[in-house]
Amino acid sequence: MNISKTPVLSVDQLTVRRGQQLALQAVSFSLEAGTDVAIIGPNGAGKSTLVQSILGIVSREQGTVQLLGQPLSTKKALPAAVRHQVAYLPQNFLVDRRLPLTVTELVALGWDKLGIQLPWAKAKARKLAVQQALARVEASHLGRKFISELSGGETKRILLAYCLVRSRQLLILDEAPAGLDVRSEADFYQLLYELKAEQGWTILQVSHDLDMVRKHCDRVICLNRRLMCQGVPETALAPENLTATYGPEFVRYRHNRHAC
Amino acid sequence: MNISKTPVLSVDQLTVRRGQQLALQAVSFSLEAGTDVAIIGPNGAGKSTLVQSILGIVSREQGTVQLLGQPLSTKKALPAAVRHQVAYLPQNFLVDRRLPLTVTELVALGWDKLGIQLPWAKAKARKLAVQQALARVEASHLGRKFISELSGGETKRILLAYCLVRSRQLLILDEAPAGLDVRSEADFYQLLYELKAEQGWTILQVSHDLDMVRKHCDRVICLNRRLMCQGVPETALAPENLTATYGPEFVRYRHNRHAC
Amino acid sequence: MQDLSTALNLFTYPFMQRALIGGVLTGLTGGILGSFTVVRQLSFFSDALGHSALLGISLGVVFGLNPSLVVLPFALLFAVGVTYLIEKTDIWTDALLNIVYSSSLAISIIVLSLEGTYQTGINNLLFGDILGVLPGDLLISGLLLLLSSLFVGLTLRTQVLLTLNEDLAIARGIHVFAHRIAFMMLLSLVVATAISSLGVLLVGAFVVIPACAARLFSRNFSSYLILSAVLGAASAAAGIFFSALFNLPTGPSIVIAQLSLFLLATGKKQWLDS
Amino acid sequence: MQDLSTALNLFTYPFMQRALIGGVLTGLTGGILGSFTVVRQLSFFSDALGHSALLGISLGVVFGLNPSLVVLPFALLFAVGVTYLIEKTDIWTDALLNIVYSSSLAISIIVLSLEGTYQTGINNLLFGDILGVLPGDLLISGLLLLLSSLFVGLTLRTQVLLTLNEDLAIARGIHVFAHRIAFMMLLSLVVATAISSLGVLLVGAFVVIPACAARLFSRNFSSYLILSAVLGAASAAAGIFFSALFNLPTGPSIVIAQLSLFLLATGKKQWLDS
Amino acid sequence: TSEPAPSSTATDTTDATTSDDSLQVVTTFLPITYFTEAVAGDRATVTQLLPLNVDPHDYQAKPNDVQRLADADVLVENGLELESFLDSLIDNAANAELVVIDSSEGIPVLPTEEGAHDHASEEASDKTSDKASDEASHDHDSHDHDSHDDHDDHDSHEHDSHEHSEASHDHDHGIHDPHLWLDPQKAIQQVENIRDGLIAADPEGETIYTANAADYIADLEALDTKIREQLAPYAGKAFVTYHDFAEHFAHSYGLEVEYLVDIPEGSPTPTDVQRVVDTVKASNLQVLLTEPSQQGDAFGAIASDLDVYVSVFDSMESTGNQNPQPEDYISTLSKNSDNLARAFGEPPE
Ligand SMILES: Nc1ncnc2c1ncn2[C@@H]1O[C@H](COP(=O)(O)OP(=O)(O)OP(=O)(O)O)[C@@H](O)[C@H]1O
Ligand SMILES: Nc1ncnc2c1ncn2[C@@H]1O[C@H](COP(=O)(O)OP(=O)(O)OP(=O)(O)O)[C@@H](O)[C@H]1O
Ligand SMILES: [Mg+2]
Ligand SMILES: [Mg+2]
Ligand SMILES: [Zn+2]
Repeated sequence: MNISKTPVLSVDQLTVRRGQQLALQAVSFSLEAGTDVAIIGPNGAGKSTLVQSILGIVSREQGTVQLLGQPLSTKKALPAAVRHQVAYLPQNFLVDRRLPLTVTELVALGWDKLGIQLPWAKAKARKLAVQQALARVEASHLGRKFISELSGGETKRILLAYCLVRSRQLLILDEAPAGLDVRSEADFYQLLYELKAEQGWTILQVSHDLDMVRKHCDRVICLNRRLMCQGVPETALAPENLTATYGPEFVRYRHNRHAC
Repeated sequence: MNISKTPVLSVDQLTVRRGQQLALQAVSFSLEAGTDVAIIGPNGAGKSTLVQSILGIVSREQGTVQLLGQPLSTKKALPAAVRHQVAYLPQNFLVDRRLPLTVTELVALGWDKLGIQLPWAKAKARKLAVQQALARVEASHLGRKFISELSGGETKRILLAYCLVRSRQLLILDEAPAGLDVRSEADFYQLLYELKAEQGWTILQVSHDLDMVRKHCDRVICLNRRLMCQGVPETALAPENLTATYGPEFVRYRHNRHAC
Repeated sequence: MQDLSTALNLFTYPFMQRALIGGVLTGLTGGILGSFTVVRQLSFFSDALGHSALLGISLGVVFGLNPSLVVLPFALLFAVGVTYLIEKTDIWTDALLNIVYSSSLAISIIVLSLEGTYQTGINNLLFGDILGVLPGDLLISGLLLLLSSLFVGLTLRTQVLLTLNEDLAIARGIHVFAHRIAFMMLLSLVVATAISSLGVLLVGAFVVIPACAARLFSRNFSSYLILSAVLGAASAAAGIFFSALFNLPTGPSIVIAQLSLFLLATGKKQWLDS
Repeated sequence: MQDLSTALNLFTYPFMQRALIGGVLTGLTGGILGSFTVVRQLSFFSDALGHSALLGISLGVVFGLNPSLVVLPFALLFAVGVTYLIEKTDIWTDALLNIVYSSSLAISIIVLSLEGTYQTGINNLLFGDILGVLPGDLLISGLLLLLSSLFVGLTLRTQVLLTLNEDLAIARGIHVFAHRIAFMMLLSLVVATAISSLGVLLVGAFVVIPACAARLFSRNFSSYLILSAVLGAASAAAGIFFSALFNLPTGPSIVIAQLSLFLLATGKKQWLDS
Repeated sequence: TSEPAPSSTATDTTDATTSDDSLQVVTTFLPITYFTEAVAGDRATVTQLLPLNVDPHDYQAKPNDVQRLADADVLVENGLELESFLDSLIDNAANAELVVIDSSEGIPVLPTEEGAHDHASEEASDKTSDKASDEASHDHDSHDHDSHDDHDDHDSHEHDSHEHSEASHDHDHGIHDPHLWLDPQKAIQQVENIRDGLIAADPEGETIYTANAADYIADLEALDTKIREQLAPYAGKAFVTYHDFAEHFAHSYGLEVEYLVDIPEGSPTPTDVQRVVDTVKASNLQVLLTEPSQQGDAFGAIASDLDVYVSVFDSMESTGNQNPQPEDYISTLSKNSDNLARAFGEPPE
């Protein structure tokens, strides 16, 4: 590991309670800048809980989180210094279907620095950035629709545009490609690659698609309430690690899938 | 085609409007009993609209639908004869997070024949069926949780249990495996196979996973607002059909994914 | 505070016994219907209906109809109208109830000012007189409890599925609009009948507060429903007893009993959560 | 109907001019805040606050405080309390408002029934008197409009994101609870101040109806917000004019104007949908 | 009881000790309590059913009220359907011995006539009321507002369930303006009714009741004379109240009363305000009158537009005073008259 660089994100001994049970127990890891890290694990493993507790959406029982060198508290909002440096794409995006918000307006919200400002501040730059972001996820034709009028995959794309409408240091994606069609999925991984390689973003993504993880990610974190293993895909996705994470019968399933 | 058997579902010249545009134009197809049919197509192609308009959730502009020999009207509710013969798993499952409904109670709703009956009618048979269904999707441990306390993948499993807690003739799944972990996904396809082969259910599923469709489904319907093609996987998933459905650059993507 | 025996002695009077029975019956009915009402965001239905009923009555007066004959048909019409508007406009349910509420008030004021008829105080319907419950009222309360229990009991699954997710309900062959209307009509019947003896305030509270308290206590839907009814009945009894013990107006005492219960549930939840 | 010149002549009286200006100012403020209020399911906030304010006043009287000094601090406290309860109990917002509403009414009746307090009418706050607007009230309305425009204008993005999805807002470093409280305090300030001259009914209608009508007309959020304010002002002006023309009470006339607008919007939507 | 019932009896000991030996009289609300106490003196224990600060329009019954009626010997009410809550209370108390004194019995009343806010229809109603009133005071043909009592209650508050079930009109409202007590002449008749009622219930006290009543009536006569003299210069003039509640008073002293709205929670139309503004200008009024419990500053805007003052006319349906005495009636009404005189421009002494 590179000791001289501060990690983009470092999580230390994170323990989170959801309802009666502990959803996460003493999870520690850190992200190096410019890497694409996948979190994998079975359903209910606490993957979403992990990213939500990093961002303060779910409160932590124990442990500390540092983002871009700033310690985060769940009591307080994200510090101003990191606020615009991180984007989050949630797994479930629940909105009131009656809210009259258009796609353009949603994406523009991603661009805004949410301080005190005039509503028409920097309208031009904003409009341009929104157009570009929509084009990038092939959703320019959706701009004037209400967000409640989108199909599942369209919603995912719009959220992606919301995340990348402004340049960030950390992109946190919770099952972003689920619901995308085959072609958009490929575009999506291509996009992540560009963001990482060309713009130096760090990416933390929750994924169930082990093939893609193996092919695209730099590091993998295997989670099942505890941290089961982490490392480069070759080692982390080795059968014994996967068996530890997903349970004993796992290898058979993998075999099944790949019998093509 | 087998002319002597009435098809489980037949859709004729279905046209559906969503907002200003036509989401579906003159779509016709029919399902033979005991087959597993996939609907594929890009995001916004109208796949969800198709299944919703079959069930009367979205109203039809033109066209007719026959389910198990009964014509369906969007003005009226499903006729009593087919009501319990069809199960539907929606792509988005929006619930009020404050509703105090447990997983067991949700799945039990799938079992009930929703007529006039005492609340404790057939409690035993019901309980047993619910337990079996939950075990079948490996969710027995979730029984007493509120449905608002589930992870994304857990919600999908519970909905699946809701669908198969009672025997049906037609199972309509809208992106059911999205969000399931690798192992559960394999279980899911195994389950569908058993339902079809051993219990004779007919399955209509919306899917983005062309590999799985190729491997598991008997027929494929390619949709992009119109019906682009239909047939057995070998022909329907041929490059020229996929290009017609997903757009010209499609083949490159497929290639990318399979470069493993 | 009066001493206990004085308070208990009050319960030897038939009017107190009737108030107690009436309160318990309405508490049960309110709890049963309330558990669905609250989830469907219809908490202000009673208030909206109460104020619209005033309009109904004034229009009735204008056309020379007997007010008490106007109320029930009006309530049923109201239920249909509101359900229809909710369905068609796709506006937030509570906002729509608010619109109906303000508009009926406004229209009744105007109608009254035009006709110069006696102003049936706007608040006439706000406070009923639970001590003035008549034996006949008890019969009606009993009937409504029976009706509500039968309706909710026999269509329980349908109601739950409908409340859970409309798409799933349609896919199961439930006629959503018909069921919505049926529920709203039942609710409006109960509210309209109870308003005359209990007042809008008390009816509204009976429908909303026990259900919310039950929500905080319960870990599944069946217990939510049952607890809601039980808490409704218990808080009515407790409120009437306090009213006798501390010599306070009865209706408001019941509301206070319900509120205490709700705050207790909130406290318990806070305590469990931490 | 009076003839037009008689009606127009009324506008030469200063009280009519003030009513017109006051109505338009409050219409604008109500529309601006209302567009968020309605989406956040706070439609009954004004009614709940109005009835609680009565409790505040009676308690103030019990402790020997000047009612008009009690109202504003009480309204702010109310905002904090309600926001806190919504946050902590996780109960439906409208149900919670209903609980607050019934309970404050019940408590005030009880407080009033205890001796030694001076009777203030429950309904005093329901109908204000837009014709009794003082020049000083206009100044206050103007200030509140300015304050609301500044607050909503300068934090518009934050408000929208917060209303859209709480998780996204937190992930963007928005202090959700603080922003909720700030909004609620502003709303309660506006409502509490306007109640004394306009009455609960009118304030509630100003907040809810124009926003709902605007929702049915608009195809994006900005137009929703602006239209809501414009419709608020326009319906106030129209209502006052009708009131002069047909010699009707002013407050209810404004509500009727708003209602007509809403029904028009509903009709237009129906017509477009088919 | 540890929660003492509101009582204005000077010698208010606990009822437990007095209940056996003295007559237990329950009154409904303030003016009735004034009159009853004046007549009963120390002979009976007079307690008021309603809290002092609650007017009859607002009342919520408590369980214990039923018991008080059950234990009472006499109940005195104003009548004219003002105390609509009484019927169910009396039924529930099931006290067969209870003597109910209706203090308005036999007193000529002003009929209420619905609608008729338009001044055109008033001649007819004036005739009716003229025939109905046989008291000393002369009537004014131009009396404008007999017809406006289409609400039977006043004062700022709540106009709660008045059930005018036996209303003879096809409309659901009281047929008579119940606010008799604001006219001292009619107050005298109420006192006489109460006196006769108490004598009937307690014949042994006849001399005491008769003497007490005579004393009080003398005071009332003096009050009437004072007011009559004070207001005589202004005969035929109109004064303005926020809402229409001073009919009996105005009628008795030959005044006209203009009002903004007919009932307290009524909303004025622009023309109503215009009418008041024009009346104030025409009568050259100096002062507008509101009720003490009127919330807020109802007349503030008009008063400041017209540059006149706002003063008070107390209708005495409730009071903030903890220990009201029968003499308060005299002083309050006298004060009302002073305020009114000032409204007409009498220079302050
Ligand atoms: N709101 C909640 N209240 C209580 N428990 C919850 C809540 N949300 C999730 N849980 C529980 O916490 C655990 C972790 O959930 P989480 O959503 O983090 O899983 P996940 O790894 O993201 O799963 P998936 O792959 O299905 O998305 C699960 O057991 C789940 O049931
Ligand atoms: N509620 C709605 N109102 C208006 N238009 C809608 C609505 N829902 C979907 N649409 C539009 O209808 C079209 C078809 O949507 P549908 O949800 O059927 O797509 P889909 O094939 O299921 O896509 P996905 O793969 O993303 O789920 C899309 O263009 C979408 O934007
Ligand atoms: Mg997850
Ligand atoms: Mg879809
Ligand atoms: Zn009165």
